[in-house]
Amino acid sequence: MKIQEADAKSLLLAQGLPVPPWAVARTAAQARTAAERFLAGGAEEVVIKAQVLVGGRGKAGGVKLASEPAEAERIASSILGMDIKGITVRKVLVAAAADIVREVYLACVLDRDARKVLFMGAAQGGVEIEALAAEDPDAITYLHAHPHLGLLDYQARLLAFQLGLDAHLKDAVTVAQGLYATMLDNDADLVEVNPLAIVRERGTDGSAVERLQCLDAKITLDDSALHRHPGLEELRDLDEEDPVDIEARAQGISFIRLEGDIGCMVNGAGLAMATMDLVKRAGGQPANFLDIGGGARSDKVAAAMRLILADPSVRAILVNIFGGIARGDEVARGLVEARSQQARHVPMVVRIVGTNADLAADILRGSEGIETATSLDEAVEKAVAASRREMAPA
Amino acid sequence: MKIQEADAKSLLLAQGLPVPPWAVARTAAQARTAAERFLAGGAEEVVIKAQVLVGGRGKAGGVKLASEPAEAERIASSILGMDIKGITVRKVLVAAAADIVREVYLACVLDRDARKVLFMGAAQGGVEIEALAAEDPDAITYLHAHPHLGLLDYQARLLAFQLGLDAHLKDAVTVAQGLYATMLDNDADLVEVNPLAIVRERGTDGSAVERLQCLDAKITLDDSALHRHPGLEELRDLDEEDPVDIEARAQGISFIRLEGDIGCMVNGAGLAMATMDLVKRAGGQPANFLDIGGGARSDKVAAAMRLILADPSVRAILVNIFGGIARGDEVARGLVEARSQQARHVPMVVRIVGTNADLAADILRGSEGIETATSLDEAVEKAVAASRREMAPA
Amino acid sequence: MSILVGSETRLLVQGITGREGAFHAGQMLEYGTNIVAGVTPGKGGRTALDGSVPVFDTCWRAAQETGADTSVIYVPASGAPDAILEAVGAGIRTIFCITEHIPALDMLKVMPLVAAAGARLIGPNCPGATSPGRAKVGIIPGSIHREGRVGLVSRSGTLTYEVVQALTDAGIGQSTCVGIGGDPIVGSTFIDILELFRDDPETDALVLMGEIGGNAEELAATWKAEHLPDTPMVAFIAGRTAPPGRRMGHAGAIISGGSGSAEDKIAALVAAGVPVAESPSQIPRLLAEAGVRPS
Amino acid sequence: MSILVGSETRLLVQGITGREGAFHAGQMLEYGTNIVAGVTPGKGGRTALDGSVPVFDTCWRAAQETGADTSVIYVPASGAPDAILEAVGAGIRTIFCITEHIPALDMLKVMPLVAAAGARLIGPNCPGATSPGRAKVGIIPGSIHREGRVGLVSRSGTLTYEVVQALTDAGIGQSTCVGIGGDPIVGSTFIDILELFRDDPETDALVLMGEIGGNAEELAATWKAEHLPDTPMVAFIAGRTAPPGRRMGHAGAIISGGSGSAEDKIAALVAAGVPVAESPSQIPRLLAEAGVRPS
Repeated sequence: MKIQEADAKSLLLAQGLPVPPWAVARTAAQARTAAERFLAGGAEEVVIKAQVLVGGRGKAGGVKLASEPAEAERIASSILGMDIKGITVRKVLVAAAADIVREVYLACVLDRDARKVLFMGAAQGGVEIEALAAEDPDAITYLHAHPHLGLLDYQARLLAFQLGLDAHLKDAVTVAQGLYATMLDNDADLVEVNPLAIVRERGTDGSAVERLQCLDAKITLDDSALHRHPGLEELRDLDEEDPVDIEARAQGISFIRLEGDIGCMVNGAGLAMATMDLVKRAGGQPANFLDIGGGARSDKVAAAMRLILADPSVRAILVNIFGGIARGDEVARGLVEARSQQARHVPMVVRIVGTNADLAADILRGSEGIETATSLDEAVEKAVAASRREMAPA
Repeated sequence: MKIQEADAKSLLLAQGLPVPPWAVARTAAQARTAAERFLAGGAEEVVIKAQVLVGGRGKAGGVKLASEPAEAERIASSILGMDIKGITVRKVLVAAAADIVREVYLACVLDRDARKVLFMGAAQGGVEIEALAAEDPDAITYLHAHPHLGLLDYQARLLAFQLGLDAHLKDAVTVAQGLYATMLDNDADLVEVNPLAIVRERGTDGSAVERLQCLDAKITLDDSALHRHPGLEELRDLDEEDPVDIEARAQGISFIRLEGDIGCMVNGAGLAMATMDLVKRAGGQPANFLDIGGGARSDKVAAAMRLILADPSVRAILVNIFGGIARGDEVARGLVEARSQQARHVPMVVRIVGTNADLAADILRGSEGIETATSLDEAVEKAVAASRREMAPA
Repeated sequence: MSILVGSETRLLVQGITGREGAFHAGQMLEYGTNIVAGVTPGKGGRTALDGSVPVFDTCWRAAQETGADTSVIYVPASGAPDAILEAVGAGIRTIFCITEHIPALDMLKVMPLVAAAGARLIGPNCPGATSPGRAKVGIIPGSIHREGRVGLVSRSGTLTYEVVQALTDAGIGQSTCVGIGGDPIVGSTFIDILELFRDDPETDALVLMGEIGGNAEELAATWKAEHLPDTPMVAFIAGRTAPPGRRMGHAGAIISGGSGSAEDKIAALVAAGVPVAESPSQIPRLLAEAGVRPS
Repeated sequence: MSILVGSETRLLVQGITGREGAFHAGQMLEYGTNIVAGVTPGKGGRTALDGSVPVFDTCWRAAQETGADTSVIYVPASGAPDAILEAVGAGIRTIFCITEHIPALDMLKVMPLVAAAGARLIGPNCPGATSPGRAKVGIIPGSIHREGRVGLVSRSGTLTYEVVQALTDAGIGQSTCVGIGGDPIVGSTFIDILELFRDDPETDALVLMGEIGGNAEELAATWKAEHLPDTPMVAFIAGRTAPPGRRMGHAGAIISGGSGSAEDKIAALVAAGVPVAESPSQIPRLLAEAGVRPS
């Protein structure tokens, strides 16, 4: 699960990391108020940043500076409601614009191959790390945390020196170890600060001091561990989500809505992806990815059907169940029942194999609007054909 | 550092372990008040236990039961002031006598050879574990905690089943992991609960319930880590300690008072022990073990001299310094200065070799009452002779 | 012979008295798997599966008394990492963890202990392994198999069944079918399993079932070209149509940047001389083209 | 040849700009030890010892740029465990930790990482090692040595010096003198060092200096009887007169019950054919009786 910048910053702050103050605004007026406060507090400019869970918001015009409250309001108003890669901006973050001396990159991420947490640091910050890795691989320092002891003190110092943060050694060590602590305490699989910046601030006596600050933060959480962080589950940005996503999660169903017209209901993520691949290969367009999970009880089948039919562009449904833990007869019963309750009658192609497939066939036989198939290829072909039939003028 | 039972129990309690309530009394009247409270609370008897840092207090008559407040007062009065292995009892612990169903043994200890924390458990409790280990080695379950992850859940369960605590599985797991947490949080090198007992208690509805309770506890702490546990340093039982021990600790000097008459001042624990062995072999009796530590500055030398002379039975002093980090001239200067300030003039034999030994010899030469020696054997011989001279009637 | 599980397997079932554990233990027993013990803390001394399997409180006692050498875990995610360590501590050499939804950081802590003990972990979140006609460990339906000489390794669950069924329908039997699990952190990789197949005299050809996300397929392709250049192998990659950056079901399936995509994986496999099927149903034909005959 | 340190040693001094580190680095340099680098975080780019030794911020950079293969640590106890791990992480193979008063539980955490890297740790709380005429690493005074063929290993500090001086005075030179440290948790045991001496063609006889507490001397005695039955060896055990249960200076010296006492250790050594001296000054004579000639 991805979380928004403001939430990520809260998690860093909770570990005692240096993050400059910010405010979240849902309206242009709120953004103006926040801007007024930062400008009155001594900031020469404020930055207004779209809060969306996709990258590239800067290039999309979702990050702008303002030096007056009225300007801040105007900018916030233009960003709020903006569409960035298909997602509508509903919140902006407002903060004092930092006087940046130097930017570096620091992140920790789950390394699957090494089965360890990997730290990545670069003395050049504010850039896309993937691009930097491709252009100049030696510019990035890679370092594995110990699986039990975490980022050791000397490793944190090594990172600090590699990033050229010699003058901020102690703070840099705190930040590096804080990233690891953030990962551990929240079961994150990525914690990224980009840029981590040396910024010029005014000291208590008015003179300029240089400090290390986390200016942006990106965190993704391990879905398998969310249940032990009830506070984090609440961070899901409901504004940005389809209501069907919420229902899917409640039912333990993996569901992703796509652009096509053939609704898919499959058990198992791999088989679900393979089924979609075959739909596409047969000339159809899958309307969704849906993994109903292990042991598909009839109420879960009914919920899956609701999720699929909530999409008005669905013109045919393809059900592909390979019974192992899931018993075919139970799925079939769920399908017949769901079918009887649904308002919109969409043609349905059902293929059930494995455990109790015979019983499933008996149940489905003669059920109106349900076509059956034996092989996966056949089921896909029939579903694509059905979606075309429906598309023909009635 | 050893700590007393009541303090050990406090540390277990701080980890959430089940320890029945107790009171510490310094007077018989306080013991009576505590006994009254426990008896009024439903206890049929109270136990009164001498608080001393040596074993075998039970056999010495330092643990007794009482069923009336007056009896408790009488017993406390007999235990307070009692001498157990040379130590005067100044405090007693008073607690409700437990109705014991079964006793087991559980401890964790630093295992030097394996370089791990070793858990030891025996289904027979309340016995001396060394005796049990000698008699019936198979009666003890040994199990190493992981050096980073500690006592794993399954290991705690394994211990519980081996100790026959099946009916108290969850509590036994809590206790075992609590012992490890106690070790870790306090830098202990031994945490022992003996007995860990299943006791019969009265439930809220008056019916009998069986619970797991830590009835006695022994903890020793790692002296090298005490500085990071300031709260624990205060636990030192000042009542029981010689004031010279306190001064020694303040100066960073290792000092143990013994029965003999030849005071020893040596740098290095191994050399100090070897020096004492040679004194004994030459027919003398060392009055103390004293390791002045590395880099013996003159104020430390003066403090060591005060510690030695605080013992009125000292009749000769043997100084053996092998200069490495310690510079011989500095030690010599310290000795001459200390000598000039001391009230009691005890003959002193000084042997300084190694770094700046020549300068040391120059400084000591002609200093009244200071004999010098080149070899260790010669120094020991002279010191033993000096202690005998002094013992002859004046 | 076969790899990982066979007629010589002495299986311990952790969580045998739970709903999942009891059901699948029954299925495994029915298939002919030699289940020697079950473990459920606090239920030691009882029996499971109608009296045929003794239940112990701890893996240690189970292993001591029954000589169990292989374990399969049906313990909920909160207790599964400890269950793995318990098996390791009891000297079990081959451990299948069926449990899904184990947090990745929990697995990071477990892995060094598995490695230090020299044990082999398959999974978590895996369907297990079946050596047809000999033993089935895990949750793969027994009925879909046929005895033969093709080794199969897969990151998926039901997709594995799909392919096994296709092979069986085409008369192509299997030596062993292994699901390694689709989680980000798994105990055994494609290469670990391919190494076992390489050393198995009864495996003549291979099927590899991959998915988008990570780079396990690319690594496997390179390894195969170097170490098994002459062994016929066919692959399938699920997720060709997955939009970049969208999460597909389990955590293994994220495309990040250019790496981890189906295109990259397919290219790597083809470069290694491994034909990649466009549909699971094509796999038997591709094997036949590579010289594999029905068994 | 010699063991642990020699003319080929490329030494890194951790904590070279501290009071202790600077003093002993000077002594080592004066003895002729090849000090190639120093490390003090935040002082990288400077030099130490009158410009003769470059100082680095990290062991990693020091090792990269100077090829250091051995390290000696003079870092305070709070930072010493991390300093050990830093040396290990930089690929240093032999690490001497002079620092005393490191909490035992800190060392427990460090040890598995040292072992996993295949590095060798001597200490903590040890005086180091000297191979007379070649290199001295640690704090043993250089002046007390004489070149020769007797290997010495000891748990003590100044007691070691005492014996080395006695050997030198008797004309018996040393191949290498090693202090392993007296803490409860040390990186190398007597046996670890005896194994090195066994494989050193320039060591003909051995001296072992033990103390009360633990059972390292007993284990060493058994090992010697089995693996070095024909090599002359003489021992000394400090603490014959220590009262049971009283702590003597450092944590290593506790007698617990029957085990760890001087009597038990002496009995074990004598049973292994190792004469035990009653005074350090007897050691040269016992060596001579065992056939060792002045060098």
